[in-house]
Amino acid sequence: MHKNRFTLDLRVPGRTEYLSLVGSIAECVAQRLDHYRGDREALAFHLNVVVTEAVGNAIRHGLSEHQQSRVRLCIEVRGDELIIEVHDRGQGFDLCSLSEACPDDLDEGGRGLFLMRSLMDSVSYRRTRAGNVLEMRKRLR
Amino acid sequence: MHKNRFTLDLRVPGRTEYLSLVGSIAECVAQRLDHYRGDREALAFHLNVVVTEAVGNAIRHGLSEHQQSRVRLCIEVRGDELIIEVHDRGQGFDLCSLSEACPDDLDEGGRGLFLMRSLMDSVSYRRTRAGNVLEMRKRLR
Amino acid sequence: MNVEIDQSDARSVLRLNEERIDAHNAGELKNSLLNALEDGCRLLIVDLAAVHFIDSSGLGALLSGYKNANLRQARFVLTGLQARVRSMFELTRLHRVFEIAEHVGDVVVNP
Amino acid sequence: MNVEIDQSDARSVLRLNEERIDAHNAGELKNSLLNALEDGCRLLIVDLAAVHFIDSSGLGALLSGYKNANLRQARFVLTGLQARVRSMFELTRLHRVFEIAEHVGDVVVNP
Ligand SMILES: Nc1ncnc2c1ncn2[C@@H]1O[C@H](COP(=O)(O)OP(=O)(O)O)[C@@H](O)[C@H]1O
Ligand SMILES: Nc1ncnc2c1ncn2[C@@H]1O[C@H](COP(=O)(O)OP(=O)(O)O)[C@@H](O)[C@H]1O
Repeated sequence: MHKNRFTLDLRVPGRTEYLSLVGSIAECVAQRLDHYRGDREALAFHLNVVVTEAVGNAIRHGLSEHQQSRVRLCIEVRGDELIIEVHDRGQGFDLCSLSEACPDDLDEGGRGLFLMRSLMDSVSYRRTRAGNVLEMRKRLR
Repeated sequence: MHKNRFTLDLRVPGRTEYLSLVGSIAECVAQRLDHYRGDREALAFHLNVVVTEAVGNAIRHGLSEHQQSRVRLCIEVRGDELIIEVHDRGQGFDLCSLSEACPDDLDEGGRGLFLMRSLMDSVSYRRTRAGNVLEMRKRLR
Repeated sequence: MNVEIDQSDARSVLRLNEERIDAHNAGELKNSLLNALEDGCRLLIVDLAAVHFIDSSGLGALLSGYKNANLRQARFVLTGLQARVRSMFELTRLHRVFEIAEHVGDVVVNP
Repeated sequence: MNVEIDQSDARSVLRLNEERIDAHNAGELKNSLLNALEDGCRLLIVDLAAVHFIDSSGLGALLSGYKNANLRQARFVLTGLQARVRSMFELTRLHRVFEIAEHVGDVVVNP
């Protein structure tokens, strides 16, 4: 795969049965980053996790009733940076108001964003006119 | 994966370095067709082949200079039918004028469509205002 | 969700025959765990040996089982964690919450 | 394209260290084959043992090597075909065109 450029733009129906597919597509991408010097198996697993969490959130929290319920996932490599975007069309939420800490031991929910923040270098969420975008970045060393 | 419905809509840059990725995504899809009773390994391999050939043709023959050079691949399962579409924006060609026979032993090219026709139940190519679409179908038994 | 339950007086073993636990099947996992506990078992061993991947909703389902077991004063033990699955417990620090054993056979029934 | 060439008086062995041959690297494969033949070898063995996947452009590159070898009256032999790769030769009937042997060691040098 070309050293410094890669983009993939994927749309799947907003249903949880697609999570395993998007997760394994993310793994495929990591396996093909020929120039990545780190542990490619670990990277593949981590991308599977963060994509599963982010697309899962877009499905659970981010679907609008008016729009066709599809989720858009973009994976891009620019130079040594990996950028993952998950687009949703829901109400959106305020990422900054969520604590960055690990949820309490016995909370059943709330570990998705914690995992994304732990495994990626940065996570942001922005509302645009065309919908909301969760963006995760990671420097590939 | 849900028994009778599945859709995936993928856009990648029109460069041959993406062929291995689209091929392995097609394999992922086949591996996840839980309800397919046939040989899933063989199906996965055959989808890898036909997607590689069709996307390869869209890249080699079907890119327009004016458009952003991306290739769109859709994979859909409807009932027991698998439908693969590859969209291009080039000049197009007349599929019917191509012989269905296997090319001569020593011809270096011309085996892509022969393989697609051999491994799928039907192959068609249509020009639309928005571009051209190669469509391949296969009944999943 | 493909689960296999092996019940005896002393313990129930719930074997999860799924490669992947995520938001698609975590709800079913939660229900399977509650059903097993409602049957009145004193020790529920959940064997994850077949599981390659678990996401946060899968962890949440296991936590729900764990809390329900606590309420009923039943013991709840996880076994067979593969490396990737174990790392998810470690990342979320849940390895300190759950009782985890290597194999089903390692769980001493009346400690 | 990662190829390894092992040359002796009697034969050259070109080992293809690529899992996949498709339109992305078929052109390079074609050039590697032509270079090996231009070096004047009488028998070129192309070992595909590492190759999991080959598409029509990969087959075309091998055909180009085969034809070039014929022109030079050199022998051209393929070895190490995995099941999927072999099935591509069979689907396109090219298994009848190429000389194919199981292992490099099976190729008798002066037949
Ligand atoms: N795409 C989204 N749209 C709207 N709200 C979201 C989205 N993603 C996350 N959230 C909000 O952030 C919270 C925390 O998300 P997360 O850490 O993934 O845990 P969980 O989804 O298990 O609650 C969610 O409960 C939800 O309120
Ligand atoms: N997407 C396409 N756009 C334009 N022409 C095409 C396209 N796909 C195939 N063709 C034409 O059909 C011919 C046969 O294609 P194929 O059997 O795949 O063999 P090859 O690509 O090796 O020539 C090509 O040479 C080309 O002229």
